[in-house]
Amino acid sequence: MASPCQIDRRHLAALLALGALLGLLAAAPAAFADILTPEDGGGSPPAERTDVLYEITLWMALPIFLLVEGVLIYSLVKHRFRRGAPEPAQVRGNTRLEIGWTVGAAAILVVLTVITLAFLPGIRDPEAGGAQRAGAVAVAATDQPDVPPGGPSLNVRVVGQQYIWRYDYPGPGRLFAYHRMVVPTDTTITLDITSQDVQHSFWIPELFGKADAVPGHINDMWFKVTEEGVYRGNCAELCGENHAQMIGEVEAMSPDRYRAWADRQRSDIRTAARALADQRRRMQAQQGAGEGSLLRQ
Amino acid sequence: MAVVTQSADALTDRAPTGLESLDVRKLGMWAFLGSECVFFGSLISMYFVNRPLMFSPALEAAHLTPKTILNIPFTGVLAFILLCSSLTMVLALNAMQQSRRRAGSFWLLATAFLGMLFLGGQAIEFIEIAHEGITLQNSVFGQSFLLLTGFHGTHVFVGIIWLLSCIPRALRGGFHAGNYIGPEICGLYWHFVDVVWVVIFTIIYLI
Amino acid sequence: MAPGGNMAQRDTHSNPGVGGPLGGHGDNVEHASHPTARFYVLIFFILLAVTIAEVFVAQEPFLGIFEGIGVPIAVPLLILAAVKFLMIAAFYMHLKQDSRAFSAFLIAGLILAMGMLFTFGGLFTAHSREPFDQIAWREQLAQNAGTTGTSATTGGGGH
Amino acid sequence: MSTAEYRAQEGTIDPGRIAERARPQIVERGLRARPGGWLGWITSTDHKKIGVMYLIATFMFFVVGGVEALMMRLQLGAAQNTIMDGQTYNALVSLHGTTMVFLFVVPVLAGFGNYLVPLMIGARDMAFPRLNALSLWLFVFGGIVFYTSLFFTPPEAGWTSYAPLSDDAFLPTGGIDAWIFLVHLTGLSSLIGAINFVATIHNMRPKGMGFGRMPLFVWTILIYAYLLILALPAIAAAVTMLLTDRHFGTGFFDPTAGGDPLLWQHLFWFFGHPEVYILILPAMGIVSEVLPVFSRKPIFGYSFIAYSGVAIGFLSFTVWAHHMFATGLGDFANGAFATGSFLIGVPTGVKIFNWIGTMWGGSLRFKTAMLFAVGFIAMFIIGGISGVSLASPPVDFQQTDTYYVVAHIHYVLFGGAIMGMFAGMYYWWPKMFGRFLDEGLGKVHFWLTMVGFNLAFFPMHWLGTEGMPRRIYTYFPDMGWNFWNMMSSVGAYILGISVMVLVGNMIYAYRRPREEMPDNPWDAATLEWATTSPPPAHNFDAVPVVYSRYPLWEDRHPVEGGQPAVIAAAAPHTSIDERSHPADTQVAVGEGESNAHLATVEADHGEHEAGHAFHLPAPTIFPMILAFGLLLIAFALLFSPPILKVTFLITGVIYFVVAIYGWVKQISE
Repeated sequence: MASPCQIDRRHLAALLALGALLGLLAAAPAAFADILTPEDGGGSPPAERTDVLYEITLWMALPIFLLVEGVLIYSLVKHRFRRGAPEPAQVRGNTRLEIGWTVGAAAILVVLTVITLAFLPGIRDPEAGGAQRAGAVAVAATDQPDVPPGGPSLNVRVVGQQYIWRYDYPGPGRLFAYHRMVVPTDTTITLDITSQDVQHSFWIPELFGKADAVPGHINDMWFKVTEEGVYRGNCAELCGENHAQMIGEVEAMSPDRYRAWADRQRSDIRTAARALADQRRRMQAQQGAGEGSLLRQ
Repeated sequence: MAVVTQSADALTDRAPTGLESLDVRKLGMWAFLGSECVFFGSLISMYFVNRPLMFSPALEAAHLTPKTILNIPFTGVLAFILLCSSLTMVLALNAMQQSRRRAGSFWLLATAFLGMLFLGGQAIEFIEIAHEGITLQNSVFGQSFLLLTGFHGTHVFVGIIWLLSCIPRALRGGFHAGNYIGPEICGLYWHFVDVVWVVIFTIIYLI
Repeated sequence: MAPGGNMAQRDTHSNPGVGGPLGGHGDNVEHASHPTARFYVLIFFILLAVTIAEVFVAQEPFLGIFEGIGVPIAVPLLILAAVKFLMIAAFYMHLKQDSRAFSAFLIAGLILAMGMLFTFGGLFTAHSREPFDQIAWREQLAQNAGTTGTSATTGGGGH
Repeated sequence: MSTAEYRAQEGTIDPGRIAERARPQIVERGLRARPGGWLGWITSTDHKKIGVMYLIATFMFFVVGGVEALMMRLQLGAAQNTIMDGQTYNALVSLHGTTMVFLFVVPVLAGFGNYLVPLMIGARDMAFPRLNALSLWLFVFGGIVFYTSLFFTPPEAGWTSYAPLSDDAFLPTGGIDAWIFLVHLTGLSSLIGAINFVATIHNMRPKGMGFGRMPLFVWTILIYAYLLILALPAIAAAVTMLLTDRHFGTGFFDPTAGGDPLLWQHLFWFFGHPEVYILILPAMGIVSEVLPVFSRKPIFGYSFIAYSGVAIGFLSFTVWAHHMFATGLGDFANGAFATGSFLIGVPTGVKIFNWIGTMWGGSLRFKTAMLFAVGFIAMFIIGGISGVSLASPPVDFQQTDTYYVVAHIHYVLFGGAIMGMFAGMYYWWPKMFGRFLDEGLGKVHFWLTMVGFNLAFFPMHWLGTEGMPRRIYTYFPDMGWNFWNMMSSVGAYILGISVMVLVGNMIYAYRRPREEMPDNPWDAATLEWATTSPPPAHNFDAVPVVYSRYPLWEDRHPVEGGQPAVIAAAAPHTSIDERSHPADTQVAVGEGESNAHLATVEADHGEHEAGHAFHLPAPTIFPMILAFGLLLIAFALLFSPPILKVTFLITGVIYFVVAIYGWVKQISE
């Protein structure tokens, strides 16, 4: 067993190492918050505002973190056992001090709560333009007369299933897409999110936070992209063995390109549906009604 | 910091609690009943959140709402039976506290009998709603109602077994003014089961 | 949480558990505190009256009256149920003369159960739930039972 | 390290207190002969043996759960790794989470509580020794029924088993059923154990020990027990509904049958959130015991620490839906639950400040137990602060279900609960086994734990903020997650090595020749150190009377306000001065000195004690048989071949009935 003197020095070194580690840890989150500082997020308000809120939280928490860990480490070093030192004063508490830090902690958290509650509606509820979501009119449906006040909006129904996302667009004619949601830029996109089997969670980190897709329920989320681009996100709720492969994408393109895409997609769907109907008729003719019922929807 | 204050310690060092302030078995039973409150609370909450689905216009039209399916006067009689059993239970305890062996045993037996009557009534009720086409599998009302009342029935069943197991000892005079903790704890459980029925009767049947 | 130190004084039912069941014998105060059989029967008749009142209040003439004055029928029924509940707990379960620690357990459980009931009630009306057609579902079930005989919960039906 | 070395090292400590504490002669009047050997263990109703069995069983589950974690980290170390497929990975996720929560942290704290609570409050045993044995066996068999699923298909829905994924339509295999029975059996075990703790702590404290003198660990175990009692029934109801959904055709969580998956989540988290405080509070209690001893100073602000625990207990029931912000609760509910969640940070912060206050101005001795206690505080601060960001709904929308949450839960559960548990292990090991764990190895263990833990889990914060969702078994190499996943895996294996060091330390301690262990090797203050190490079957010959919060430090802490009333009542002829040891006493004090108050109480309780000796409960096998019967009944529901089903069911019911009958008969004798 080493002599007490050496133990002391070892302790000191260890404590300093611990301090350095903690300092490093504290400095790191600011540098690494990629999703929460979405510099390439296309300016989607929910993500941007979440980022602001996160940074407020972080900058309030960081000094507290450093202070508390600092005091902890300081007291470990300063008040470590020294040979021949008298027994420490038997302090049992200090009411004023304790009430002080209770109130202090409460005050900080109250401030944080107020800030959070102030931010919450702006992140959760769509901006003007998405407000009348129920009657929202797709910009793509150019034949529709009234665009709601406050700017264009589009309502997309997002349906999760093992292990892919489907996006149903409103408007005349069937328009839907799998895996990649195409949206026009500068448009408030409101999402009605649900699932048809197990629970999923729809999440494009650079555009908006998670919205769980719960079967039997309709959840909502919104976003608005200003820059063209493709944004990717994983399903975030364990949904079965291929959960890791359930990826969703949002592609933002200018309204003109979007309209072109929508028209092409609609006509593709029509063509495919006709081909399917033909095939069904042929099979029914060949095999008779009994087995044909297998194809009944 | 050096100020040593003792007033901070609002939890003063109180007088001794001693070893025998409370009966641990009774304390344990009450702790269990506190837990049971939350258990039945969960089941009743489940019934409550499913309730809107039991009153859709289509169901109203088909006379398949709880209001039309459940037989309130009949359940009223069941509630009365359970209430009587609570009375016989306290009377049993009362008799044992006065060392009246035979009276105590009689009231215990009466409680168990009333409990069985209640269970019989519940069985009849389940069969009746099954005749109306409500089962565990085929309706939101059926599953919610049967799970909740079924668990209550299970509790009654356990209570009956417990009461019956007390009777031999009661007949031997094992419970008397100096020791009646057994039936007392059993009674707490029994009254709790009755109290749960009070709540279920109101929330499911009457409202 | 901890109901404090005066439980020792409040517990008149001293049934000393630890040392053996017979320790409290000969304690005169204890016997005096037991309610009489007559008292229990009296409580019973009050409870009975409340039960009868409940059944009547839930039936037509009263139902109409309460709805007429704008009071949901649940209000008087819940009040009556609470009265029954409290009477049984206080007198039949002896909470009135027993240690407050015992009441604390029941009250803690009750608060949580009621809290759960009301919060769930609020939360589940806030969630937007897709409409569910009970009748159609039952017909579907009956059909399944007729053709395949499998159980009900094959999920995954979309729209 | 020998006792002599230890004493030499602690040169400044008053040798009078290091010396063997006075203890009256151990007498075993009228005790029945007890079975020895393994039969003695499995039939035991002794809280200490049960506690040790709890600790052994939970430690085994800890190692198993750790191996599962290492397998997962192996897969995640590199992008698009092909060591395992999604199904295996999901099984590992579920096994690891369930094992650590239900089979390790909750029962290990029950194990500590079982061993220590009666000793700390000067009781002979728990209030219901047989029920205590029952809760041990229910827990063990709950673990067994869960791990039988390895032989068919393990559960694949995570430890939360969210419906409808856990419904029979999506996971028709028996794994989820095994999980359900695990929750039923361990839940029953915890409920019975908790009732036992409540009855013991409320009722079996010695004279003088009001709530204000109870050791803080006992306080936290009391709150732990209350929380278990009030939270468990919610999940019991939920898993019962899941069971009927899976087997009896109901549809409580099936939206196509009018059910609601969110009901599962609400019921689960109504239990689940108090559960996390169930996991952490007793660890906080351990830290509150360890810190004063190694700081040579009483805890700073006893009542703040005790009451903040109570406050955490209350608040924990008001915040469950913060796990469900992303399900779309609406702004009002989100705001309300966020407020509650922020609020719970206050009592937690208060505890941390008070611990630092305890160390401030002390004379800190960095024994391994102390190092782990300090590590607990340092790590728990990080977990607490990341928790604050998760309490904010918008931030939570981004961070929930990502590796940020994984980091958070591990900072509070590993950096918190498990560090606290390690502190307790090094602290109480000499009391439990009469041997020290080696300090040198202990320090290696601590530093490896710290480095491995932070390397494994801190990068997860960044992975989470970079968008890596949890519970994925593979990821694309172009996501920017490669490096930190690699580091995290390396950290996990360092952590694995640190646990191996711990196991080595235990084996080393076990194999070393046994030496005489002083009653109170750390010069600690609470009652468990007033008896021998390890304690005799009946703990204390005489029930001690307690005059202060720190009964064994009374020479340093004169009772406030002069002469306490208790002394006057129970021991009129003793005073504080008489009870303290003269400073120059070096050798063990003989029987004659016998700690005056102990002797006094012996006389005081003479008439109680004389009749039935120490009234220790007889050993019994029935709790184990009863639990075994329930295990067989669970098997009956788990296995599908009808012949197995019927056999298991009938045998199970027979075992159950026989056990109850035998048990009741044994009591009434």
